Amino acid sequence: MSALVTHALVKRFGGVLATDHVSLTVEPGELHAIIGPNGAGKSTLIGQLAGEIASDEGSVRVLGVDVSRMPTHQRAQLGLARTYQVTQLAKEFTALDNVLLAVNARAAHNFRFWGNAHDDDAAMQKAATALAIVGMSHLHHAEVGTLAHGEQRQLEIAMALATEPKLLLLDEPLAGMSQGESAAIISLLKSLKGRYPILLVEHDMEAVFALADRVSVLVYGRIIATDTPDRIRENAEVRAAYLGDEA
Amino acid sequence: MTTQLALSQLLNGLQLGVLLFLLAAGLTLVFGIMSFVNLAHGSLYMLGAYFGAAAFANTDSFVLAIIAAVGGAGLVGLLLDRFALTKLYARDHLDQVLATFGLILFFNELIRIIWGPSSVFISAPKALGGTIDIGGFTYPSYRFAIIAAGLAVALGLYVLIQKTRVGMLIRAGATNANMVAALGVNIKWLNTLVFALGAALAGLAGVMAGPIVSVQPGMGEPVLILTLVVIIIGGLGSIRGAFFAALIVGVVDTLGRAFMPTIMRSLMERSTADAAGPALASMLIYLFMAVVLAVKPQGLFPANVAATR
Amino acid sequence: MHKLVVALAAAGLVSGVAFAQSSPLKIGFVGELSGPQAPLGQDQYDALMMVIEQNGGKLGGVPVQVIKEDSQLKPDVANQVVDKLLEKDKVQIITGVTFSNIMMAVHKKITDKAVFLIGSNAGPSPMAGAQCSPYFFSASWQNDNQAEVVGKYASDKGYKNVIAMAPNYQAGKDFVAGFKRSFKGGTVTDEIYTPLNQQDFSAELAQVASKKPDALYVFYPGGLGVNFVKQFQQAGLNKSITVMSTSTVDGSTLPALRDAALGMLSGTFWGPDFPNEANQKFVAAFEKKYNRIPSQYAAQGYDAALLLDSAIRKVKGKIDDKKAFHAALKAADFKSVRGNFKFGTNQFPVQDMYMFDVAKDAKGRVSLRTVAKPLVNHVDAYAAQCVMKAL
Amino acid sequence: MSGTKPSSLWPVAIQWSAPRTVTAVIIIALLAVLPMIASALESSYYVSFATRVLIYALAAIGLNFILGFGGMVSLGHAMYVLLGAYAVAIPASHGVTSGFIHVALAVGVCVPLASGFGAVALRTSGIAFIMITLAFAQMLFFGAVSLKDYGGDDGLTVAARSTLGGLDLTNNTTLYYAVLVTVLLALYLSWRAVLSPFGLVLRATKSNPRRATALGHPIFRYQLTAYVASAVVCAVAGVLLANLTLFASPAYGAWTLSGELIVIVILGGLGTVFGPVVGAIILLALEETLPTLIDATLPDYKSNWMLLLGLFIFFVALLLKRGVFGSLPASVRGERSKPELP
Repeated sequence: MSALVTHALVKRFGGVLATDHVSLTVEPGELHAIIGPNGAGKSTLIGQLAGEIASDEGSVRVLGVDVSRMPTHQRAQLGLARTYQVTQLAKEFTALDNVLLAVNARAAHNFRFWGNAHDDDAAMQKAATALAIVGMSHLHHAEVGTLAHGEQRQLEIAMALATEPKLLLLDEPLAGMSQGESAAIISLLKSLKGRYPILLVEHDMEAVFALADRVSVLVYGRIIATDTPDRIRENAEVRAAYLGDEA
Repeated sequence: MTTQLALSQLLNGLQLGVLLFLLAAGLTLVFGIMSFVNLAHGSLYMLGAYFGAAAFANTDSFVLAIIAAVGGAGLVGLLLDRFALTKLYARDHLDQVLATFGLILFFNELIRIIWGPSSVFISAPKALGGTIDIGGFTYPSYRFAIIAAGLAVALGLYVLIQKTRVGMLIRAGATNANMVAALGVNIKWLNTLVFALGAALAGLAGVMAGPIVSVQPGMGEPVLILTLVVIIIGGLGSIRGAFFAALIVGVVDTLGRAFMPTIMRSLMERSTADAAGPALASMLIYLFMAVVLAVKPQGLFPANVAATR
Repeated sequence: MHKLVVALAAAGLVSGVAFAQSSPLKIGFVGELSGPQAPLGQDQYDALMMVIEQNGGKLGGVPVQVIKEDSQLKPDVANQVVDKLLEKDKVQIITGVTFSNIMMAVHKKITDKAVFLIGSNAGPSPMAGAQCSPYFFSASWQNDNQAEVVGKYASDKGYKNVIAMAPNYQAGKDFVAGFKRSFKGGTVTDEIYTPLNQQDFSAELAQVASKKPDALYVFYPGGLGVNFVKQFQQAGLNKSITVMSTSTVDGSTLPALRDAALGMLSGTFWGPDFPNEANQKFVAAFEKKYNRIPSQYAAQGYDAALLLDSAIRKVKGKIDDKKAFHAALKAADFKSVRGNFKFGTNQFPVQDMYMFDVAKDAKGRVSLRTVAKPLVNHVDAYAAQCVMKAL
Repeated sequence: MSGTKPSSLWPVAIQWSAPRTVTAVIIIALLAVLPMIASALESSYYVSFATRVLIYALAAIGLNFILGFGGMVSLGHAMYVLLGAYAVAIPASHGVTSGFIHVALAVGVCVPLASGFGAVALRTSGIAFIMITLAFAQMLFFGAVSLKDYGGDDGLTVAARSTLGGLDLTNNTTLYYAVLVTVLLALYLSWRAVLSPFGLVLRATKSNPRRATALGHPIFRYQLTAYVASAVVCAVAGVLLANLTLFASPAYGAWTLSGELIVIVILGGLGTVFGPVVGAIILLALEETLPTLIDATLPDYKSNWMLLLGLFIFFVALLLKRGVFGSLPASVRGERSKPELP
């Protein structure tokens, strides 16, 4: 069963087709990357998959469940986790509290008014583990607003992992990073590859071609090609529409 | 129930709506461009009425009263923007609500110190003091003048906003303030202009309302709350929304008050109806707003398509 | 007469000397002193203080200290300031109180403590009836009086078809009920209650105009009255419909209304043109001091002050003797600006009620002019429900 | 993780902080002995004044729960105070004097009403939320004005204080302690709730609702629950207010009172648990002393004290971002082994 299947997904803003009948799949264990020039509609597509943007047409299935009309939080509870292109964190919280928030999202009985949230040893352990995976064990107590940009991006990934996802949507995890920071994230993504189905939206071609099992090219809201990285590299249409511009 | 009565009630609703529009236009623009919630907008309305009354008392000229009200309120708006409120634009709505709540208390007391606690006198210009006969029923000519003046101002605003460069910037600012700043426009200057314009319109509303309502400290609050209802129903930041919502609120409120008691009496016992009718009439606008927001949380005419995403 | 005055003055002098050493007698004043309704409370207070000032800081020959408290038209604040007066300042007398809802919020607390409350404005019906107390005296009127006089006037005039208008709250309904109680021989064809926050009466006025009544009865206090009268006049209805009112055109609103109010009728207990000597003296002194025509609220405050003056004098400042002080108050031995004044069993005034119209006075100012005295020695409608406890 | 717990995982505003804790403890201690001081000074008046302060503080604690921790700016919370007051006055006018019934009625009406209002209001956010809560409060206000049988605009006198088992609330000191205990209970409950898993999500909805949703938290449910809980606290404040003043009136639900509650919360320190108590003390003390102060200097302007109050509120909003209590120094990190907050 595919982790993600979209069928002819459409989103219009006014007269503009931001997402133009997009159909794609993410198979179990696969890292499927989406590339495309600025304004191609990548973030809109991610928003539609996560449920933050209502689709006008088409369907989305996550692990075989039709989530087309499901609100965002229910999709997340099915196991769909995402990161944002512009970091979305609780800035006043500590790093650990952010991850704890993510851990608790999967807890069956989080609607509790009593008990100190920090007294839940199992949850605290999971949160600490997630921070350790992204190499942030030393930053438990740091207020998130004071963290470096790269650390905030890492924290986003830690939060996504802490929800025990069955599908990861990563929206430009390398955006705005220094070279050193990028390298750390790329190696992190490599370690995640195979363990989770991942839909990766990314600008960094080098990273994409190094990581992806398959690559889809999105131009003006439309997927013009889906194939292995090697074949995409050689696809004439892609080169004309996209890589030509970049080169 | 005669058609004439219904027609004159409709005119009354229109007149209220037009006044509300003058207040709502400034408030909604200020909100759209600066994301600023100005509870003290009602105070500018009150100041306009007082400036007008003071000019009227000294010159006996309603034209000069209007000039004094518009100029005075506009100037106070300009000073407020420059010296008091700039720092609040970047803050969250909570701080803005609190600060301008403080300003309401401040202005009410200031007016009381200067003009005393009682109502002050201002009357309609002599030429408009009478009534006009239209097809068998009479209607106060001053109220006609308010409707005409209000619609003229609305048209003027439309031209200003749709046809001029300044208007283009205001529209752009309401959609995306950062973009306007990126265009190299001095956003501070635009803010000041919009704030002063809004204040002047509120002052105009104040002086025009002067001859029909009591000019007294605190006169701004009831009308402020109605105005807030208007801009929420219309869609924040939308001039067009403010216009239609003001007219809808004016007409719904007036017709509700006029006909609700009668309707209630036909449905229930008279004494119950007499108690429930006016109560329901005074709640009608708020109920209407709740229904609108429940169905369309962004209001009827959202200014910014992106905001509905 | 002269002898009596001299004797009283002498008594005052003596008692003044006798009590010179002790601290001044504390009197609490509670009223609306801030916000839109402040003019009413201010008038009550100004008149009270004018009397004290005229008497050289004394009432009844005893030095007094007035502690003024602003109830802000908020019942919880009123409750609080009354607590302060009772518990911190330990006053034995409280006067003033502007609005009925404030009166209802505080009266029980005051009279339960056996402190004398001399109301100089609000007189809500429960206090004249079932909730009457020996410690409460009204120096003004029972609310309904001012409506009943208008109803009687309308009957006298032979009006057949009258419409009533008032804000939709308790006082509004009380006044309309009072009007109907004494309006005989005709019918109130419609009662229009407008929401309390409503500033614009155009919708209702259009309805009234279409029904062509003989007269319109209205109760719109304060700023609402200003709105109503302006809009009524602009609608051109003052030529065709007679307006009879309560608390709508009075000293507090006429300065803002001027000519717009000319010809409107108002029913109450007192007018600035009363020829009696006490009133002439009051009006002259008030105009001299404050440079405006006194309102009825000032007249009430003045009478309350005179009432206190007479009673304190009678007991020679010994307020602690509650029985004696109560009897002295009940006697109401003073020259009221309204002429006749005496208390009924419920300790509300039994008094003549008058109709006035708005006209220009000798100096060309817009003021109230006496036109009729429809009710003589009028007892309010709730007195029978009052079982006055003995002190 | 090892056995030791992290020291300062909580945001600064609710961290354990020695100066704040000390301040809070001193204030509570002073409040506890206040009636004795007052009786020693023979000014029992201060007891009823302090009771009123605490009732305002209680309502503000309720509001703070959603405003300070959930970021919901309600400009209509006075309506629940109004509701609570009438839950005393109306039964009392029919001879029902049991305080248990009064509280049960207040809560029983408040919960469904606040659930309905909250469910509609929470469809909006930001400024629209502010305005729709104001609109609901106006509706209830006019509703109370039209209660003809219960005094309408004039309000309704309560014959006597509620009976509450063995407690004699007619004694001012007993009432004071009953209010104080209620306030302390509300402080304790909101403290626990803020630190709980529920509170973590609630605070996340203030900080970043989008993120909280994307993680899978049904934030509407959290927000609505918090909204209803805060309304209930305000309704209880209303029950107590009616007992203190022996009166219920539509004025208890005036929008300016809702504004004052916001002032109290911000003045004390947004998002601190104890802030509302400090804010209520400061605001009401100011309202009490300003007229006297002006009287001593410019007696002609005594009744114009609201001018200064208005300026004061303006500058609090402009300058005092974290409030009086919230501005007290935060703790030195890592000193405590267990996170707590005053």
